[in-house]
Amino acid sequence: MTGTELPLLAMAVPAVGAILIGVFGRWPNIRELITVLTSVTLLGVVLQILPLALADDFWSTTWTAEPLVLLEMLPGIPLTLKIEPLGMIYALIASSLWILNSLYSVGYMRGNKEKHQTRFYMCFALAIASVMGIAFSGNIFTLFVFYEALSVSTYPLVAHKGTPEAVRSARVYLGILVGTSVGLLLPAIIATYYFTGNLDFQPGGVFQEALANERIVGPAIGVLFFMYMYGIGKAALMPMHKWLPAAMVAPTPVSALLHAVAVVKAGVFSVVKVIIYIFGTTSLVSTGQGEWLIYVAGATIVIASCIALFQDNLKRRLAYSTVSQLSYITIAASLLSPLGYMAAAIHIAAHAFGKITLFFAAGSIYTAAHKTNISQLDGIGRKMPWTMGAFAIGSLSMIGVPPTAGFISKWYLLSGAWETGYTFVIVVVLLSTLLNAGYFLPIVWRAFFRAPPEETHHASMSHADGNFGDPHDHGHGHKDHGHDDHGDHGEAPLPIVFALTCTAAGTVLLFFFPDIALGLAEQIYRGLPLP
Amino acid sequence: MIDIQANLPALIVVIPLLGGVLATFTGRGILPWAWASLVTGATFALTLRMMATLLQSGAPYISYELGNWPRWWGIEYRVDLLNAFILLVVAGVGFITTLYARESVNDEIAKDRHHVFYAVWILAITGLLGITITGDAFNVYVLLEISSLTVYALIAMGKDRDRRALTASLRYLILGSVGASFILLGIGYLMMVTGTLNMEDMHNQLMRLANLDTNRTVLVAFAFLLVGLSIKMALYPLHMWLPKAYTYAPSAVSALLAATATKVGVYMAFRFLFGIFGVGFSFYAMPSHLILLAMASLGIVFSSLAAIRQNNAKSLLAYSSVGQIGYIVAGFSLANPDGVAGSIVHIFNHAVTKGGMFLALGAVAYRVGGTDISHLRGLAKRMPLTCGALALGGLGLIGMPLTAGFISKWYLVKGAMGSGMWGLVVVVLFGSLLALVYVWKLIEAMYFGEPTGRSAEAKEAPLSMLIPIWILVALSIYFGVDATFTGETATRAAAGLLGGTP
Amino acid sequence: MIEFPPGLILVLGALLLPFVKGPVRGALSLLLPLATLVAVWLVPDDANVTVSFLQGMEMTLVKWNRPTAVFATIFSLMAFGGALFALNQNRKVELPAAFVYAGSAVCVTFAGDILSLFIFWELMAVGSSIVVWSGNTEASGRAGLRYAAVHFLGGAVMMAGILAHVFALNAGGVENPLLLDYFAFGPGGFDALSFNGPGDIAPFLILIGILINAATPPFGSWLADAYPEASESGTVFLSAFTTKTSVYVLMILFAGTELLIYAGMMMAVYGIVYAILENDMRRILAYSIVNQVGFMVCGIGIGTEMALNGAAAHAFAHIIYKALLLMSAGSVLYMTGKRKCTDLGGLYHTMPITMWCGIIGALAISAFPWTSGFISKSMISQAAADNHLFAAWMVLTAASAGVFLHAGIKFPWFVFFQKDRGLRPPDPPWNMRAAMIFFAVLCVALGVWYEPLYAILPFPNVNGPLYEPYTVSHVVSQLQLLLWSGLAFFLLLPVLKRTLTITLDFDWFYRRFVPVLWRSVLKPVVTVFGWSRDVFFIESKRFAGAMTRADTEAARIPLFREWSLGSAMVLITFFLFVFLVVGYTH
Amino acid sequence: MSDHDNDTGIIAKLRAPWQSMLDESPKAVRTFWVVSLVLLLLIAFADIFVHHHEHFGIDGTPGFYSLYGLGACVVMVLGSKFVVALVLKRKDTYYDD
Repeated sequence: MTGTELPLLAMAVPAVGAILIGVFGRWPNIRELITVLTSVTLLGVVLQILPLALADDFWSTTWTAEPLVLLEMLPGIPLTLKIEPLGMIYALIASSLWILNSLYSVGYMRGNKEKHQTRFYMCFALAIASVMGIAFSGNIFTLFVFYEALSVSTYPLVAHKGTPEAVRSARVYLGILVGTSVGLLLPAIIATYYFTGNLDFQPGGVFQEALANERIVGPAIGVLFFMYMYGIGKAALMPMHKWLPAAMVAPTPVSALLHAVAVVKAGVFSVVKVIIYIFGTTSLVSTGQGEWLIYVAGATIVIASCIALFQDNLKRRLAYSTVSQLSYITIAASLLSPLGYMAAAIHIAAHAFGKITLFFAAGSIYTAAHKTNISQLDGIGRKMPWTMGAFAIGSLSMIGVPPTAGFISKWYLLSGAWETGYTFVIVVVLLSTLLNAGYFLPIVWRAFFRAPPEETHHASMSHADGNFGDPHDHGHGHKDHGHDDHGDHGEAPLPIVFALTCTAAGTVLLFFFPDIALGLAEQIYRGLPLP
Repeated sequence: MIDIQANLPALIVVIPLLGGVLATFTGRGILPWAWASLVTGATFALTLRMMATLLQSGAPYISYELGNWPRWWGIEYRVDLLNAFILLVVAGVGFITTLYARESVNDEIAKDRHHVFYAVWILAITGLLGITITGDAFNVYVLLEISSLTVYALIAMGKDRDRRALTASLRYLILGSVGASFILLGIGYLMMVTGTLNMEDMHNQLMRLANLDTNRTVLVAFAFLLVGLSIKMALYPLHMWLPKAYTYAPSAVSALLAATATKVGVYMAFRFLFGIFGVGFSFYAMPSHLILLAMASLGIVFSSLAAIRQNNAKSLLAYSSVGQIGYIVAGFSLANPDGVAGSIVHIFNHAVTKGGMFLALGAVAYRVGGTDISHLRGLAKRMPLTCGALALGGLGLIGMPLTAGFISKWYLVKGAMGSGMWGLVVVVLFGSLLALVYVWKLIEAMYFGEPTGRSAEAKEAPLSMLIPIWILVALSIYFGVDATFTGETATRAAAGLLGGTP
Repeated sequence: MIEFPPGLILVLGALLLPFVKGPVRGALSLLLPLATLVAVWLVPDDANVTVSFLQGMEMTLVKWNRPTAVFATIFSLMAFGGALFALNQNRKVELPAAFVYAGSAVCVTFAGDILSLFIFWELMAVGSSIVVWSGNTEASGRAGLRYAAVHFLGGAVMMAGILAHVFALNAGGVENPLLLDYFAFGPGGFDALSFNGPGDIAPFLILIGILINAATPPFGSWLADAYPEASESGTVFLSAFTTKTSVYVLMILFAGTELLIYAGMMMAVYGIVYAILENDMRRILAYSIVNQVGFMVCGIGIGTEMALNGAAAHAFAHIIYKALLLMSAGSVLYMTGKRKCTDLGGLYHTMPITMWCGIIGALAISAFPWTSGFISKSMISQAAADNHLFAAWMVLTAASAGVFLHAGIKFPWFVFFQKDRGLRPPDPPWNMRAAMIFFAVLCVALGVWYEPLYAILPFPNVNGPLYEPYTVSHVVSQLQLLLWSGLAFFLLLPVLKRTLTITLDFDWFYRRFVPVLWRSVLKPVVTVFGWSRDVFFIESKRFAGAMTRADTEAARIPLFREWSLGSAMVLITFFLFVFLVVGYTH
Repeated sequence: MSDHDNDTGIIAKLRAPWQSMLDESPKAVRTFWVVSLVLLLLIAFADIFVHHHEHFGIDGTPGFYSLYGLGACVVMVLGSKFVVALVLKRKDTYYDD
């Protein structure tokens, strides 16, 4: 067994899961059990693939083996699946976090009595199947196909509530994502095929030959690069970021896994993949057409952070933070240096763990306290210490403080910046550190150190730290809506607290044990053609 | 017993012709439908066999002389890869829509006219098949009239549901007749110059003309034909007959028309522009491709916009069809292999996609009593399979990957790039985005709206409707996933057209 | 044998604290620092505990550097004193945070490589920010946010510098570029730099990162901003670690860097000037931290063995007496709830223990003979004199006098004597008194029995004592200096009249200038931009509506109207005409 | 906050900060001053007997430390109060607005 067929299995597991969920939709317990089982199975499959991607002789064996052809869509344009280290990181993150997210979803969807839960779980599984397709795609065309599948399968999740606002936001979501991908990415792919006759991902890119025999010239590379970068709207490079805040109307598990991990990571993953495996370092460096991306991504980091500073809605603030953090990955990749690529790969993992924790916390607050705005969060950490503790850890990871995963990616990003000599990137990272601290820490402070509204009358300075609430003490949040504003609540349901505790722990563990992520990142590094 | 294999081309026309005539004697009840199904089914089988024969023989074309008259005197039926493919589409869609028609026709047309309906129905299909198979220019006109007149009648039969079908039919009749007479005039002028009605002969004679490019008769013929064909294939802005006709026709008729009628118009354009006038004249000597491209581009943009404005799902799809014709015309106007192949493949892809969608709307009308957007609201809960088909078909219209529509777009964009027509690339992709908008109007209504009135109690469509709907939708997905057959056939057919063989 | 960083006892132990209550918690909070202290001394001399990190990099978690012993010991001791002082306060978050903070500081002193040093350095910032927040007031919240932002920014600057240097070392083919030895810039490595590559800017970035933590102006305004806002016990913790860890790191990396002499001189004078103008008693003490750290920084800049010993010893002594002073101030605050000198006075009536401990601390900070300050501070002046650094010596000497003025007399005078405000609070609870007495005893004990401290200094000499503080000349000259500056204080008392004012510092830039800049320049620009964007979107929406919706008034565009048959015929004719014309004219 | 000093004479100004303690025990204050001044003179004249090791010349001068301590403090206080404060002093509610 060479393992090349495993990616197909990785795609099939959630797809089959989706069907089963649909079949057993009437029985919530079975349906949700299937979701969880599917996610566990998927992780099992992905873990089977991992050793192949980490193997020392990966580039000479697994990579050179014939790719798994799903089908030949058009003559000469097959849909292929292939194992690749960067995709491995992405698949691993998505599949492992899906387990926690499934648990979380159960708590959240039941806790908030959401409708259409079968559709929700089905689309979720389909989205994960698409994610696996993206992660293991063997050529840019396959990636595009699953990229679109992901857009479509997540649309019902964004529009889930069916309110006019949800539908409108979902329109923006789909409009921008499909608009950019059809309007820019697709023609870019077709043009790539037109110029090179080759759409396969390969280290060093596909353009070298065309450049050498002058079938394509530098400026054309530049135009194509632009089309790719903005065509991948999921990377939320400004000004194509509007869909991300719009998508926040979705139920929180969706925001958490999809809009912190799966969908946005599909975007930046594609960006990195295109840079490394379609354009290749040499083509971009020799033509000098990729440099603008550094400045655009840098501007995105800073501007999105500035916008985040002024958001009072928690999920919106997180969304703008995501916009900013995604551009960390983009800027790292656009440095076009091996260390930059490593930084990009690692930040995909690091940001995933941190941001999903933050979103889980936001959803936990919503479930337990029905609060969505930061200004309502005074003193909430005393009632929900686990939630807000996790939130604090996630925040530190965003700022890049040890011992959290964010530190490691910042480490590599700065290394890459020095390697290439872009002082601009250094300045951006410093500024962004400041801004991240500026918009995350006030939330943590409010939650833990500000007296909750009803306690202001008899706040005592020295006993204001509150008790560590019992995570089991919940379940009354819905019966007495009249008291919600008075904070008569404890922690969120157990599955939620469990999930967010796990991701927060993951954020810290990734700092101490980054070996897998680093190993895969180094594998990318090893595959690059020697200069 | 006649030799089926030897007389295949003739049988493809003769069987439905006779079948159509005989249908008037089938009386009431289920019989007319059963007969029609039998006839169209047999015809479809014949076209399949035709295709198989052609592919097996490896010959560029199969020629059949009716009554064994030499072709320059008599009528020649000629089947090459292109029209075998179109025949397959017409007969296939004809058969499937016939299967579908039973419940829908029961519902929409008075019981005492069913035998008439099916007779006209079969004859319409016959006309379309005939246009496609014949190699004789005048025969084209004759069959065109047959198909046109029958279609007028079919549309008018929508009056039982909505009186406006009559005016729509009249409108089509007037404009269609103008188009047909323009075509007749064009053919006439051509005969004056060449002295023949056989297409291949005509081409050869024209090529022999020393002053072809400046010959005024040829030019006038060209102009008349182009305008006439544009009307027939509903190229923007000469599409004025189409939206109302599609909207008010009986459900099955809308599907049949959308899938086949305009496509046969396009096929005629292929034959005349590529086959008779030749690529050199049509696209290099005359700058007609620029005009066609302009019309197509405007059509893509404006009829898509118009589609977005519609509040009736059927007129929405009708306007969308005008836009899709724009893609097809734009493709062959490029006159390069990818473009023409895109055009041909889109004839097929659009036929199955749009056919499926119209059928699904028919099912909606059958259960809910109308096809307004308000009827569709929240319907996905009540009629999940129908709505699912509509949604999948919609994705095909947008050109989402893994649907047939994407394949067409791939070829078209590649063709446009090959000709350096970057503007067309933009238009095609912009059209996709507009398609996204109007398709999403349907999807939002179906999946995220709250049902009212009859929609709230609607049941899933009957199986006899669902199966045909899903056959077409499944085809549109299958040929999006594995487009090797359609893609290669289209590419080869395109090579044939560009090579100049009629 | 200890095979892990002793500081981890505190860091990890801190995580247990939230889960225990009552006496167990109290016992744990006192035992953890003591265990750390013991562990520090159990680390074998040749310890070299390494772990691999980040694929192929090696972190040295435990290693004795020259100043490790002094700093690790005092940090552990300080954690104990602070915990004792905080024992009755029962703050759920503050103590664990303070322990993480203290423990990380201990870990920094044992770090043998730059990465682990930096990691604990950042962890300190986390812990200390929480300690500031534990003041639980609006002001402490805001100050804590500013504090955290400055420190995380400083950390990032330092990290950028570290990576620049690592990059340069990697390019030079160095085996393990994280080792602290490669980062010892010192006089040779730092002063002779050119700006050619990233490696050259590295020391500057690292230095800025450290100086931010050392509260060197203009980077240092966070200190006086945040420390006085923390809780009574919080300030005590805060006073000890951040700046002194910076001193430690400066000593390791930048010993002998001339720039630091001037930085130190500036800090010494700055601290005095601002303290003189200050009204808040804890802020007076906060400024005096800057002043005292200035002595240490200056010593590090001088860089001789004597100077470094002096800096280390002074850090040791300083932590004790500064904590003592802040405990005293904290006790006053705890019992009266007042922190401004204008509200205080006359407390000697009822708070004798607090008063006497405060006075002992004040004498120690002023380096009176037989107090801990005397045996440490003078080493630095001595080093300056030995190296003929006239300006440095003059400034340090003047600053010594100034310290007595602003911290040695001003603080006790205005708080405990001066005008009686009628406040009659008793001495604070037993644990606070115990903590104060413990540190007061230490202050005096060190002043008298200084040999054990001298023995653990970075350069404990081999041939007899390195420095002899108690010469007649030294005692006399010090007494002259201090007593006459005391005279100056009492003569100038009318001028020193306390006012309800604050003094602007560099934090003005981010507390005032940036907000004003935002309000008056950037926000209008953003508003106009947003406004034009809104107009654009509204107009495009209207346009899109007109194009896509049939039911709006604006939507009745002729383009979409249903054509009449007549116009259709005209159109057909038109196209026929077009084709004909094209045909004829091509 | 004023210390209710209505008198403007120099003696009155010097007395003002002590007023509260003078009210309580004037004797203690007087003793404090007398002892302090004696001590100051004694320690200043100790230079006659003690030789300071000089590094820069000036530090060996008798009375140097006394005068330097006094002078440096006067300069620093006056400099702070009349130069620095002029530019940087603000009401203590400055940042709260």
